[in-house]
Amino acid sequence: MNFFILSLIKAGIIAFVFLTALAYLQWIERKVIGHIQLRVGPYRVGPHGLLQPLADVVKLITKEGVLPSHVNKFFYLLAPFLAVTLALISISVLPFGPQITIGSVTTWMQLTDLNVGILFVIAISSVGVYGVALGGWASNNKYALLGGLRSSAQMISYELPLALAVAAPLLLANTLSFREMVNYQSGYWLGFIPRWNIFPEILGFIVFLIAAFAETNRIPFDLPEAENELVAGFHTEYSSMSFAAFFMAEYANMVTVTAVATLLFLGGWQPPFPEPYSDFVPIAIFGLAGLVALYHGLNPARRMDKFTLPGAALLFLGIAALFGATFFLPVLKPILMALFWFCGKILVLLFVFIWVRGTLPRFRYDQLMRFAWIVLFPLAMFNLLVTGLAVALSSK
Amino acid sequence: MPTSVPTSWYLILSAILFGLGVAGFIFRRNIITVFMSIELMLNAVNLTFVTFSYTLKQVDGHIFSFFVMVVAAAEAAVGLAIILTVFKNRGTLMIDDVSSMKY
Amino acid sequence: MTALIFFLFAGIAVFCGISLVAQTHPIASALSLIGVMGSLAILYLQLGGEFIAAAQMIVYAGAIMVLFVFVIMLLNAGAEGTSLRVSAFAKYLGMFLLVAFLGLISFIIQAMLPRTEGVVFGAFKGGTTADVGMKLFTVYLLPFEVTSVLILIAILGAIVLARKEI
Amino acid sequence: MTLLDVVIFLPLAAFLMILFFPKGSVEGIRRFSLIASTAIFIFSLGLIGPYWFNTPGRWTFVTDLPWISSPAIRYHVALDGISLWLVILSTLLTPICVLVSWRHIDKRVKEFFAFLLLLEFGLVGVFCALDFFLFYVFWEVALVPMYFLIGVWGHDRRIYSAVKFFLYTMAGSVLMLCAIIYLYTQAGNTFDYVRIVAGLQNGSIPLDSGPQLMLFLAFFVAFAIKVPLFPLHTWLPDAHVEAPTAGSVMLASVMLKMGTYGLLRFCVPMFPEAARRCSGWIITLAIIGIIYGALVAMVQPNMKKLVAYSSVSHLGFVVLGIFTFTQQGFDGAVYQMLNHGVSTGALFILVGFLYERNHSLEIASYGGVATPAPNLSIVFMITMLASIGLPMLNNFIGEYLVLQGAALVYFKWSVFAAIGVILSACYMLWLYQRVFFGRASDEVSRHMPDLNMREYAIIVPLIVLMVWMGTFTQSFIPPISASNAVLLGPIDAGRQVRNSTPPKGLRAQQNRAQQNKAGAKELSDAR
Amino acid sequence: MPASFVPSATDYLRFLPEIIMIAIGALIMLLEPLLGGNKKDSLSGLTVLGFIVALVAAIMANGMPGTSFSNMLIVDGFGTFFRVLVIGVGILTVLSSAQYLKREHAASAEYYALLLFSVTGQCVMATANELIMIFIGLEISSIATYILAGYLRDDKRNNEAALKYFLLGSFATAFLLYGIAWIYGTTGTTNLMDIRAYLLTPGVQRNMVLAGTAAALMFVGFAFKVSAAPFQVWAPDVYQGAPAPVTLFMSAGPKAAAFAVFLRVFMTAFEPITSRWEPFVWSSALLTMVIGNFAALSQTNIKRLLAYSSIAHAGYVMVAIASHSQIGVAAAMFYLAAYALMNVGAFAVITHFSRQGEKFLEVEDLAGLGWKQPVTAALFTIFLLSLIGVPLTGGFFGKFYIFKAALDANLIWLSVLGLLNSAVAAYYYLRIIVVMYMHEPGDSTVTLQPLGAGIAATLWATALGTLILGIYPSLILNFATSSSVLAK
Repeated sequence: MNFFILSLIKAGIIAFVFLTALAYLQWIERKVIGHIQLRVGPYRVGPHGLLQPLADVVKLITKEGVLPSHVNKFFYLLAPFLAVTLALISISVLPFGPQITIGSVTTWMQLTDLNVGILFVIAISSVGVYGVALGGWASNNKYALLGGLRSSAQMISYELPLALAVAAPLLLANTLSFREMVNYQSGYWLGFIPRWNIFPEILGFIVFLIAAFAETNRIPFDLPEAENELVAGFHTEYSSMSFAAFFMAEYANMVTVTAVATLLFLGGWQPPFPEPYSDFVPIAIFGLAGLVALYHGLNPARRMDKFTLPGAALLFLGIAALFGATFFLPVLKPILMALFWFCGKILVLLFVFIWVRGTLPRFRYDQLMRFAWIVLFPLAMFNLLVTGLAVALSSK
Repeated sequence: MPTSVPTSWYLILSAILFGLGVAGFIFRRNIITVFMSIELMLNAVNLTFVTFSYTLKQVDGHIFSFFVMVVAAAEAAVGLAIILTVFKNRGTLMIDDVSSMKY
Repeated sequence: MTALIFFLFAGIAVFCGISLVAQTHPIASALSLIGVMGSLAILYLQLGGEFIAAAQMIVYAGAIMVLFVFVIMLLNAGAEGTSLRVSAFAKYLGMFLLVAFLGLISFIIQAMLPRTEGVVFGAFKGGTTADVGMKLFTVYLLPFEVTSVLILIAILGAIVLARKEI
Repeated sequence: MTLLDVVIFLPLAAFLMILFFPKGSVEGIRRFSLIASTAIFIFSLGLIGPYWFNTPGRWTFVTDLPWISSPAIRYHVALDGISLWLVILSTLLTPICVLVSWRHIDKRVKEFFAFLLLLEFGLVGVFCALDFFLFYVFWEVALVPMYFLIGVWGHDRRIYSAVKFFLYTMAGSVLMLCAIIYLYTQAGNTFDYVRIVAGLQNGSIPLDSGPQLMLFLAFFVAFAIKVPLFPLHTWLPDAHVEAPTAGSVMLASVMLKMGTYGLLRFCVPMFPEAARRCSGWIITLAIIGIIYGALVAMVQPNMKKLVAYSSVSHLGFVVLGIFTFTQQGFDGAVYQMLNHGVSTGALFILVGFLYERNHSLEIASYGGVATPAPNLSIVFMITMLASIGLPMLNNFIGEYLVLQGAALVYFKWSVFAAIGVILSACYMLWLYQRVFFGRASDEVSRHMPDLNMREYAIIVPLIVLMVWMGTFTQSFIPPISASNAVLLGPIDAGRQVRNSTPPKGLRAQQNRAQQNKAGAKELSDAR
Repeated sequence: MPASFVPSATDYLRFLPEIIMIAIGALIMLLEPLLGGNKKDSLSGLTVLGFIVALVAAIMANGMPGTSFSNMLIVDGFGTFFRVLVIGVGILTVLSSAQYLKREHAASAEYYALLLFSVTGQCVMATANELIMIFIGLEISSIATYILAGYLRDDKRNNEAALKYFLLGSFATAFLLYGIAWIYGTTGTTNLMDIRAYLLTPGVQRNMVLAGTAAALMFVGFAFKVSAAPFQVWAPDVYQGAPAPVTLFMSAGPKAAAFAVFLRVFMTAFEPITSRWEPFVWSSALLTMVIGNFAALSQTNIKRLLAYSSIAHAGYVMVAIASHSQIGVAAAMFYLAAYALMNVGAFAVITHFSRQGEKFLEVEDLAGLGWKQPVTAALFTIFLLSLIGVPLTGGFFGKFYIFKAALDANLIWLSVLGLLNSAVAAYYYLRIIVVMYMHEPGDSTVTLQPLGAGIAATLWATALGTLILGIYPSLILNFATSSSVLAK
């Protein structure tokens, strides 16, 4: 099939899934935070608030976009656009699974592969700061400006440990391509420990994760938008779609970062167990989830549960059945298994993000900078040195 | 429209950018913009290196432009620090105002 | 296709370059410069400079220019006045000289370079990270190491010039 | 190491020793300087030895040592008949200047005498250096102390004058340096005067007429500034007026001779063709200088300035003599150099005496000095008459020889030049009348003691010398003419090569030249 | 291309001076927090020690000439000459800085470290055999000097100096790089010897225009760095504005190093196309001398005056380059050595003289120095006479050799005009002497502190050097001549 058409199809699928996922990520976050704080979170719109993201989107679109009179219009409008565009671009080089064949078409589960994919992601993420900085500056508002400045300083500072942490697995795998990186992580030590980079690079992984928090302006590093000091920071003046764009950028960045972490440290779509066992895991999980839902649906605690939980159970069991069907339809297997493990790992990491947000307080600004330069940077450096040394010694 | 362009066009592009950088250096009054014009010139140089690397099928040009980038980064750090001190002492970024020494 | 990409991004680069020089506000100039850098990165890719394209984005657009933007914001530098610091005559003379210079360079380039075949994407594959790294750590080992002194100086300079008290 | 080296380096040694004297011991410094300079003078008298009764070979007291290997610079010094007297003139005037400055200089005494000795080092060196480079070095070395002498110890406008003096000389000397370097390359990497002159004469150093003219002009301008020749003379009156007495004396008596010596030693013999081509112009300038200097001297209200302009006039004679290219002209020029050194030096000293007494250089503030100071007026008169060129006194001989040489070539030149002699009588006598005759004002008579012992010691030797040089010319002339004949050689040779018809008046000269040649041959045979 | 390149011990030995200076620089920065307030004086001692060890290493390295690090460096007599020269300038700078820094309350490890690094860059330049090394060495030296120029950052003039130096320096770098890019494109290499070999290949005539253009662009870059006209505009402001000891340093060290690369590039790589670059150098040399000398005539600030004089001296060296001969190279080397000595000496006096906030720097402020501090004044006079070019000083022989080289190359008018220029120059130097000796002392000299030990050492060393070069120049000249044969 034509390369362009194929790419268009892939891009369409990815964009659709990804944007929907972003919307629901917010729902998940609100839910999880709600439960951490012993609330229920969104509950009204749709069953368990499942339609809440949709409602939010409608609200944001229909709201009046306020253009403050004192802003620098061009840059004010450019900033959110820049932020969201740059955040979404990185997705294009991330692989979601191995090479697959559907009918006569053989393709990778990836929009495009670059030899320097990892560099590309770093490059894009390093440019990502402009959206925030520019937005803060163009608002012509001192809180926004301070937010923008803080964020640019913070992002530059944390980019270093981030990049250094990334460099260590690159040394091990000797590649800059995500695919080869994942391939490198296939197989098992002693037959059951997956050859993921997280094991030799646990320090690098931790540094990466912490820096990732800062790069995405998440708590405990969300200084740029610290509500109580900066009145929401760089996007104080933004409303309506432009506000949504900033929000989307933030969540997209989160997804990207977790995806990169997965690909670099957690073996990408490689299952954590050897082949035959791993195949049963999704069936078990979805089946169990379906059964639990069914149980609760049959013994409803609330009135609505009578309809929603069996529906959910049906869905889960259906998915379990789909995975079961892979035993008979080998075509589906690589797609589904890869997607399962990949998304699963991402979800776990995203949960960590949310979890941290629910539990940790915010740093002070000087502590934040100090942490980057005095703790994280040397750690990443040390990690890189040790890795390099090990690689050099073992290659001889 | 031709399907491909000769390398000399890339070189002309770089010459144009270099010239624009020179023009910016000469005409602009804001110190930071002047500095950015220099960066534009360096970028033009890099394009020349990469283009020649392509023509010569060598990687050396890339390495040279890599060094140019590193040096540009160092220069930016120092240059911006200098600009900060100037601003701190004089409260202006206009290059004409920074001339306490006269003939 | 190659030509299309070239003309597109060369056009963007030149437009942004002119914008850099013509804009009165430093932020606008900075963004124009980023635009130039971005389009040059694409052209590098086209010329087989994978690594250098990425480095261009990371180092130039991602680090150096952020620093610029940061400083512009920090100083809250306003737009320049409309009057340039040179007289109108000098301005036009300068423009003329610039055009003349460019024309000359273009002529020299066109006339002197041997006729080259068009740029084909992928015709030169020697610019991968591996190639760059291999050369960098063998032949160009010394400059690479010496560059670290440069970085040290830059850090030192920033400290000397910008810290609170000596 | 010859006696000449001793004479050259003793001043330097004395200079260095003075630097180690404590600042306070003024008397000690003065005494030391006097003793040292007198000793040097006595040593230098020893240089006459070989010339006492005969005219020895071309160069005496030759020292030729390598100094710098590349480019080949050598320490090459030697003496001939011309240098001999100029060296002795320098060494003679230094102790006299020390004595002159004995009381006159009361500030920064140490530095003053140090510079005086350094100046002597440079001057002596200039007159015996036979390596172009060495010559240039000495030339510049002499410049610096003089600059300080004028600038630090001079009168009101001393700084202006000092800088003007330095810059004029510097401008000329860089041209000379340029020419020297060019010559070095052309001559096959040598700075040696003897070799270069020989090479130029026998044609082994190729030099077309174009470069030759340029080289000649480069040297000529440098020397002409120093002489100073008419349009380049403007630094001289300033420098003389502002300099302290000792400075004026050294400047007038010796430093100006550096220029004429250079013309004689370098310009003319090395570039005879070019010299001949330019001689008409130069002689015109010289004659203008003679008359102009005299006329300007006549209207000066300031004694020193008057003497200074008279120097311009007198040195015009020297240049005139040189560019006649005749034996008589050359001899007269050299003799006139010595004469001028003695008599003008004495004049400056006497003006200095007057200044020490009345603290004024304006002629108008004097009058009737003869009454309170008869002895002073007598020595002044003798000196003045010498300067005018009265027979039996020294200047007469020099001027006569020069005029004779000029007349041999072109009679009208000597007529014009003779006007200068007449004019000099006018301004000198008028000066004398205004200063010494008439009724002495109270102020003058109160401040005008007669000569004391120190002043006698200064002036009497000079007076004696004037008379001696005016009467016993033969004590001085033979070595001079012998050397001059050698210098004249290439010019005559060049003349014979020239096949064009000589200009009007040159015919007589041509005949004369034959005789000259014969004379020179006789002289060389005599050796 | 060697697949794996492991540097040998020789490689490191040839690079040892730089390594030593870098190590000492890092050590100094590490030591500063450990040392108490009083012991910080020892940092300057350590710096001097580092320089001396590096000097020894440089001389030792000369014993095993050759290239190192895959042809990146070349250790030869030429390189060693300039290495020794810039390290020497470094030592003298440290010696004359201590008192000044104490007075300005600005003594710190960074100053010495930057000095060491800057000299490292200059050493790299001196021995670079590859355009990339030249570029990096140049940048190390320049950037460190930019910082030093603005070292007293609360002083307005310091800021301004740093800013102007920086902006114009970077501008020049861009030109240099553009030239390098073109020469790379034309010849396919950045190695000086390979470039030369390429340009000598028959049948590359077509590319000569390109190479000439590249040479012209690189010339612009170098001309900026050595402050040659018409690219000298930055020098007066920068020299005047920078702290006095830094001015001392940058008027000698970076300039000498820039000339070293200038010479090496134009006399080896671009030698085959001499006819194309010679007119630039020729006219620039003339213009530089004229502008420098005539602009200096009207200066009242002594730093600015010496800045213009330093421009003029760059012009003299350019004359040597314009004569494009081996003698010319030797002459330029000798001149730079003499120039470094006399200029460092002169600026050391100014360092001694300047007061808090760069006060007392008008020429008139020197009034009466000759009698208040006769030794200082006498030494200053020696430097000034040397700058004029009076015989028996280094400056004279420098000029002499340069104009001799020019005359050998048949540049007669250039020499004549150059020498006349040096006569003009005499005027403004003399003015300083006049003021020192012939004017009555004013406030500035009356309140002058006694000469510090460091500056005194600098002054004596440079004066002695100037005189030695003037009386017995063969000492340096023979070495310069023998090492002016650049590897080709």
